[in-house]
Amino acid sequence: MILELPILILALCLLLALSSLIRGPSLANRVVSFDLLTTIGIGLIAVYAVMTDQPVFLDIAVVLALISFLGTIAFAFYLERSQR
Amino acid sequence: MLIAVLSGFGFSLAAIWIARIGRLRGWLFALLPLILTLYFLSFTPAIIAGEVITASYTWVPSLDVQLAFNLDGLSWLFALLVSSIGTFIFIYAGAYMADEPLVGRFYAYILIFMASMLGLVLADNLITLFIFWELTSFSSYLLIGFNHKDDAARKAALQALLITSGGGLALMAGLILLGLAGNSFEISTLVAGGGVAEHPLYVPILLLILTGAFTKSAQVPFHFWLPGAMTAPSPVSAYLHSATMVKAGIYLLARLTPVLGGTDLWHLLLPAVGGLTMLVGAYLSLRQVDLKRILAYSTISSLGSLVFLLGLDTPLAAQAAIVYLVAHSMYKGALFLIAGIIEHETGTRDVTALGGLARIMPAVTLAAGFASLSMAGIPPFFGFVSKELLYETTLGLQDTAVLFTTLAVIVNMIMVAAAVLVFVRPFTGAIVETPQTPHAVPLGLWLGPLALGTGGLAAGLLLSQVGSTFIAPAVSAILAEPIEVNLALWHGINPMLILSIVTVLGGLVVYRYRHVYERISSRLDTSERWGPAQWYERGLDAVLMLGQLQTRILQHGYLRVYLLTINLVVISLVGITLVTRYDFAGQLPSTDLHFHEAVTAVIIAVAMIYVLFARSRLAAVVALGVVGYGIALIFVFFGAPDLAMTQFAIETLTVILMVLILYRLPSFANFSSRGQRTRDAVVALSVGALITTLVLISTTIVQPSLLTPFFAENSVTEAQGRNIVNVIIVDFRGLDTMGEITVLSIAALGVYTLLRLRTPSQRKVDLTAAVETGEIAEKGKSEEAEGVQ
Amino acid sequence: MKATEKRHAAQSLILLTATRYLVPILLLFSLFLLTRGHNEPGGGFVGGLVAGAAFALYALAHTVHQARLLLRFPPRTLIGTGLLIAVGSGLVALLFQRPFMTGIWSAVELPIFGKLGTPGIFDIGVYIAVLGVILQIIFELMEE
Amino acid sequence: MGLLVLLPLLIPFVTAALALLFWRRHRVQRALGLVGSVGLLLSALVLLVVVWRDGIQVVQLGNWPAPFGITFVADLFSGIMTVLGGIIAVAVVIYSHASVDRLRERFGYYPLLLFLMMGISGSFLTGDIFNLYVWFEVMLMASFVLVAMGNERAQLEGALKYVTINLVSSAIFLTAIGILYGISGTLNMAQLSVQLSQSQQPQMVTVVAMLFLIAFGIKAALFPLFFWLPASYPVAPVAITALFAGLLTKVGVYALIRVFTLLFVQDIGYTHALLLLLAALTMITGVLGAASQNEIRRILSFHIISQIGYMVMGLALFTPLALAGAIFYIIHHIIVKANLFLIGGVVQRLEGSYYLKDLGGLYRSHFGLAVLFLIPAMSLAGIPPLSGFWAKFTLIRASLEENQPVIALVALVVSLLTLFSMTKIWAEVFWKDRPETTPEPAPLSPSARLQLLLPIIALAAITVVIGLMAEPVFILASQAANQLLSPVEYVTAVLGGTP
Amino acid sequence: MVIVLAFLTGGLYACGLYMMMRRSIVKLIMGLALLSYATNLLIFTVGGLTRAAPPLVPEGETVPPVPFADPVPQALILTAIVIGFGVLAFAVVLIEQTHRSVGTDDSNNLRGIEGES
Amino acid sequence: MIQTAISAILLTLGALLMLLAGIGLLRMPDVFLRMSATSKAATLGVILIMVAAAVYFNDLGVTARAIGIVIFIILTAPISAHMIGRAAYITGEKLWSETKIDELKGRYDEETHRLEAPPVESAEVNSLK
Amino acid sequence: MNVLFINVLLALVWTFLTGSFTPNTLIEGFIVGYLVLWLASPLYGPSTYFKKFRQAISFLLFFVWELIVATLRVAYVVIKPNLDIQPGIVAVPLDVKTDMEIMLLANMITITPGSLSLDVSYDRRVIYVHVMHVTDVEAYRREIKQGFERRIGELFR
Ligand code: NA
Ligand code: NA
Repeated sequence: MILELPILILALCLLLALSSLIRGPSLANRVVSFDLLTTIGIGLIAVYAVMTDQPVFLDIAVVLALISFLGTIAFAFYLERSQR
Repeated sequence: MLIAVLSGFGFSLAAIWIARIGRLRGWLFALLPLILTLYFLSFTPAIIAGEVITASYTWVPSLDVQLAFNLDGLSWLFALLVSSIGTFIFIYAGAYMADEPLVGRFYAYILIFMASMLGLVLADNLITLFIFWELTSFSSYLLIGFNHKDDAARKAALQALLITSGGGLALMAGLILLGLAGNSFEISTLVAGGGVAEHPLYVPILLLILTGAFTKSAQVPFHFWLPGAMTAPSPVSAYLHSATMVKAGIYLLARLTPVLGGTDLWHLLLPAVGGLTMLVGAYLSLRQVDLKRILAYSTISSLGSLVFLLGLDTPLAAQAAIVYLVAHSMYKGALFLIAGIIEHETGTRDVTALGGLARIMPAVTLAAGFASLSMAGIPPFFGFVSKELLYETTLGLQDTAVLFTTLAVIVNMIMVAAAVLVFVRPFTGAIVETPQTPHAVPLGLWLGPLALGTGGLAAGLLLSQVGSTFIAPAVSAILAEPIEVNLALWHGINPMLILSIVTVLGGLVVYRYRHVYERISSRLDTSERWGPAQWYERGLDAVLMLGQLQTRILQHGYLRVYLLTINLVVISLVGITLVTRYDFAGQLPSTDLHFHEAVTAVIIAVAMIYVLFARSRLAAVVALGVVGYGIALIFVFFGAPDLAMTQFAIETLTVILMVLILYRLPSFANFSSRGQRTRDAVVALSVGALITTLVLISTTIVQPSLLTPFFAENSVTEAQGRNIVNVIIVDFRGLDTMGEITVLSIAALGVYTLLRLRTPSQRKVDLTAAVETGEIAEKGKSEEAEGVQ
Repeated sequence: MKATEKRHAAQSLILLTATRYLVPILLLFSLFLLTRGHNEPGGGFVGGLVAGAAFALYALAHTVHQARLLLRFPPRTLIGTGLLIAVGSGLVALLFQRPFMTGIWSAVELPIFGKLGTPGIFDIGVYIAVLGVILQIIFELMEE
Repeated sequence: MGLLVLLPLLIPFVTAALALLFWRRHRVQRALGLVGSVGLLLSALVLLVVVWRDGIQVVQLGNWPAPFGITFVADLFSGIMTVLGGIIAVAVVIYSHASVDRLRERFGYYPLLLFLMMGISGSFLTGDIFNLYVWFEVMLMASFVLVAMGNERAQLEGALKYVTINLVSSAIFLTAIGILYGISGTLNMAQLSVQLSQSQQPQMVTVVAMLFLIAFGIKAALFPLFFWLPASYPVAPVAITALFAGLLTKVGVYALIRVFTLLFVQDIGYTHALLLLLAALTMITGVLGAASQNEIRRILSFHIISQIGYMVMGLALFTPLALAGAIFYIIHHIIVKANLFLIGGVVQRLEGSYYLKDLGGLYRSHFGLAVLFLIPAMSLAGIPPLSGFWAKFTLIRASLEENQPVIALVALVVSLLTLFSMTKIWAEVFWKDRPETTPEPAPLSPSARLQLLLPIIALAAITVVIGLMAEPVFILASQAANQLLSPVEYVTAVLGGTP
Repeated sequence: MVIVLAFLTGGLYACGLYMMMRRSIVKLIMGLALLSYATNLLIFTVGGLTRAAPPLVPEGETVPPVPFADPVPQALILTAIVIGFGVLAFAVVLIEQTHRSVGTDDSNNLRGIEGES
Repeated sequence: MIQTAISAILLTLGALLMLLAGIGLLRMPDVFLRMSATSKAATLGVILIMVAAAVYFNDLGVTARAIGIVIFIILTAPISAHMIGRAAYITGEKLWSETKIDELKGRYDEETHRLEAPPVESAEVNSLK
Repeated sequence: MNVLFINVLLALVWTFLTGSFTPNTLIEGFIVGYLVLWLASPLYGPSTYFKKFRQAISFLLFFVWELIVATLRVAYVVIKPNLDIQPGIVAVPLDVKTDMEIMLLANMITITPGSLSLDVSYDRRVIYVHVMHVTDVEAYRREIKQGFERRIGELFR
């Protein structure tokens, strides 16, 4: 099915983001990668919802979008505090 | 009869208050044993007539434990000894401990002891007997340690307790086996039933019971606790450690003779151990200079004689044993009390430092004379009769007559010497300067010894009555058949008489040349280093060392090694069970796999491995977050939206939590060596492999859920919800959720407590740190916020 | 909206401003998750977590002190209340002679919530307790 | 309605939740602690009586039929355990009034205690294996906090080990539950009993049994998984240690007994032989460890381990008498062990130390306390006719009946070494003179005296009563054992139908 | 996927346990977290996998369309996740406080009362 | 059918944008440039995917959710970038060596992290006021 | 803004009238409602609604356009084999004053590929922007001020 293609690409993206996450080198870089990873995750879940014709999965995407932001902020918070 | 036994326990509870009445307390306490003596005496006609008075009360019938009592000749004789000697001891103690502030406790303990001893000798139930047996050990512990500030007293008390309780535990096993083998825990039934000797368990039963009896009655090699026990106050030594408690083992052997006796093993073990104990006790007694230790070792020797006699298992031997036992209880009890008086008055027990006391304490001297004469076996004292009977018995032996007669003569010579030593040195000759100056001895002190000493004389004089009244019923009970006893002082000139004369003369020679004896024996002696007392010490040390060693090995404090241990246990228990018990069928679960699933799996795998090698803790936290998100994605792919949502949310919170905490912690450090890492990796991988195997096996076992169909059908119709997972967690299995939020709540309280609760000392530390870093202002603010609530 | 709100030197103006819009969105969504949890993915637990996230965000952007003021109740009280509501919803069944935690449903049907019943109340208890727990932990940690 | 079965759970829960609302009200907290624990005890007593009279009590939560919802089951064994929990809870709460400092009381001491009791009661009464996990966690979480409460360095170090190792245990437990559900399709213990007995893969069941053995073995402090116990128990406030010493490990033992009588009886020759081996090793290592210690709480802590060995020995022998012995042992041990720790606390309060070398002289100054110590101490050592004697006697008799002389020998030797330890404490703390460096005992205020001694006296009295009136207690234990050995009764009560 | 998840589960256990056996107490926490993932994934896998079919009943119907994923393991994991979080939160703080009080990250220095001679 | 086709195209486009972000992440030399590459491409990608979902399901609830996600992402993604960027700068994250100009240099207070505007006399800034 | 409210109300009424509750009908309803309101605008007296609405639409279109252009630009940079950019951090003085406006501006800058707002000075006078490719700093400042800032200012005043 044609909807396999986007999910394939997104899976690939996940791998790219992961490799960047591991490469680092600084924490800020990792957080950026992590942030991208979650964004891709949101997309992936939405694509999966379309692919499987299950709109309920979109709810998960909403939760992820709402809450993953907090994680990023916490990292930034930490980064700054660790400097003081 | 129950009341008779239990009255002592009851009184002991009140002893502390009764003791407050002052000087007359000894006489008052003595009323109880006196009444008991009279009570038991009241059974005299019945006992002579061969009656057995029984009384039984249910206690723990489910475990075959009854408060069953049985008053026959043997137990009656023992009960009389316990209560009558007790009477004198109690009076004596009143005077002896006149200034002792803890005398109430003393009476409490000794009352417990007396009651236990009565229970022991009267009990018909094996377990009840054992219970009282243990109580005598326990009360003995408290009494030996009565001078509790003294290191030696505490050590001796412990030694006595461990030895007798150790034996007691063997006894317990033996008694249980006996009860199982004989199908009854009632001694009377066992005696009537018989057949235990042929039981396959006979040998262990006998060995276990003998261990118990031998430890209690201070047989070699368990004898060494008894001299140590002399740290107890003299009334205790007299009562427990010569007259009654140490005889409990003898009593038990006598009691069980009809059940266990008569076998080759019995005939081998008892005489051998008893004979050895006779010799060792006698040998050691003469090496002492401490009055009480002389008496203690001679007591050991006498106890050996009793075991020896019981082991012979003949009517004559039994008769000899009972006579010996009664005679010994009287003279040895008296001598211990006298030793107490001497110590009390002079402040020393060293016989070489004493002399001329006869002039100061005539009544005591008389008592000591009587008791020593009885001990030395001089007619017409009762001791003479016992010695005659002993010789008669050994001479009647078939193969070993010469050996055992020689042994008996040698031992008795030493006993004569000891008796002379005990009397002559302290009482005769010139008055010697002692730590304290002796005064006239009050009635309370000398009454007991004199009565007991005179008792030895009276028994000798009233021999036939004593024989038929006291000795015959006991002997009958031992042999489980009626026996005639005819005692007489004069049998004409016979081998026994000759031996007696030889013994006395030999004893005097030994006394005269005891320096030579001492010199030789001290050169030969290795018991200082190799004796059983040293085994005990080494055993104790070994236990402590083993304990320390084991604690070092198992309880080392290294958390990671604890975890390693758990892993090893998992590997061994689960792994071995799996390998040995499970039959691998080789079937594998389905292998279909989608690309995005595979990618997710790869991501999780890479991230988790990254966690292991991450150099920075925050990088590890990020990777951990990736693992969590990855798992959430798997939940998405396999139809678990609620799970995925929760996992995402929780994961994010976890990341926040870690971030908030971790920046206060040091960065990762690699402490472990390469070897440790390899070892841990191998172990962890093994557990992982095990888990993988378990998962693979479990997924091939096709067992459809028994719960799911019900939930699917009832979720909407009965529980009014279309999200089955949610319906499960709030309704079908709502209690899980209740527990779960409770856990969370407690965790939140815990975090609060950990972060806020500061003991005053810690607060000081924190305060200085806060002042240094200038955090103090913020601290105040947060406490303000707390105050708002 | 005040143009010059007093703020800490290290606080980000952008974040501060954004939270004014984000916090209500998060809270709204958390209630949404709570109310429809019985029928669609969601429920008191996730709802409570999201609500907790809202206050946590507020605390990160502003200060814990302000977040506490915003919350009005101490988290501990929320925990206790949540637990009591949860157990209370279970006890309702006893009035109807049913075992503990038996669902009791009223005939009333609410728009999003669906039918009103004790399992729903139980879920509310969970929501409140979880909110309390999350905030108790996060606030304490941030205040340290 | 079956509310009765739930009351031991709900009463502490509601009182704890209320205590959270009255956080700053010190007196209310204390009162709630007392109300919760006394309520727990009373409800447990009534429950036990009802179970004794009417048989196994069952409540299906949410009115869902048995294997589907969560079932709470009170049989005699769980009834007994709940009552014991109640007794200890009341004793500890009263004792805490005088022994726990204000600071800890202000930080949720009583609600935590009540939550702990809730978890313990839930563990005893639940009939669902996953629900058991949940109550275990409630109990553990509360115990984690109580161990660490106070933040003393030793506490934190001990708590770290306690927490970590127990979490590993929980993970193993959860793993085992997951696999069990996978291979049986159910979580209800009664139905599991049925399913596992008909399992097509009995070997796999045995493998899972090993996981449960390890998980519960850690909680019960079985050899060689006991290390967390001596590391952590001695560092908590003594009232808490008393509670833990009495109850917590026994929850592990309870779970072991429950699953190895109800669920895992397919391969007794293997599993229970293994249990017997572990029991012996546990007894020996525990008592040897105690011998090497010189601090009251540590000595007592190691003894917990060795006594766990006795209980598991009863399970391993797997006869009615042995199991009755195990249950009797549990009853005796919980009362006695908790009491010894409470007494240790009083000693510390008087002389300021738990170290034997710093102590002494109490025989003269506090004879009453000496007697109060002697009762549980001698009971622990198995001196007749105190409770410990009957427990030991029953187990040894059972092992001899089963022709297992080795375990009997071990049990006897260990009992002698226990006596050694108890007399060591006695001689050092009571008989020995007070060292010159140790200050005079600090006098107790009358109210503290009452609150500290009342629980001790009560527990000592129970010990004596159990000893003197062993018959009814033994019959109770014996009936409980019979119930355990015939799971049909349990299964029928839960799932319905005729036996 | 079952096989993949089986290996993933095993791997998570291995990594978690390995991390816990490190001397650094910070790693201990990471190990605990990994272990908690591992158990959750195990329950999920052993409970049986069904793709893209959440156990939801469509509006207006009374039973979910078959096949649907088993809701029971999901409910169990939900509880386990939450409990795991609570426990982890406490453990993290405990470790931080331990570090603060003792001043070391090395568990070898945290031998506690066992370390006393 | 046409809805499916449209959504498929949108989904693919969205996915490609994400891919772009991924590649950007790997290729860009410093953290600020990486954020430049990712925050927008990914945001745009998510927006496209959400539109696709809304089109595909054509359901009010789904559309509402899609819109919600879009709004939220538009609101939060830049804030994330700002927060990380700021933190990265404060923690001394190195700018790419080819970076032409850095007007932020020295403006953060080392202690309080208070950010100052360029000095008033800075001509180029004032010239625009 | 109460006109917006009426417009939304009309959209809802429209969906009820058509009886299908899909996004399409809602959008239809909104457009129809807007037309109706525009026709009936004298009824409500002077209102900035229609102007603001137009401004908002044009702002949105501008933003989308910028987004697409910038995305393509970045895509080109990313895909191109050699990295040929001149990044820099530029201080852009601010005219917009309220928090909301500043935040919106900052977000717009960030969303637009190639630029990233790093922070706003404490006194709100300057926003610091990281730019991927800045050949002329002054030109960039002007570009921002003329583009996003002006439009935001118009929309909110
Ligand atoms: Na987690
Ligand atoms: Na972004």
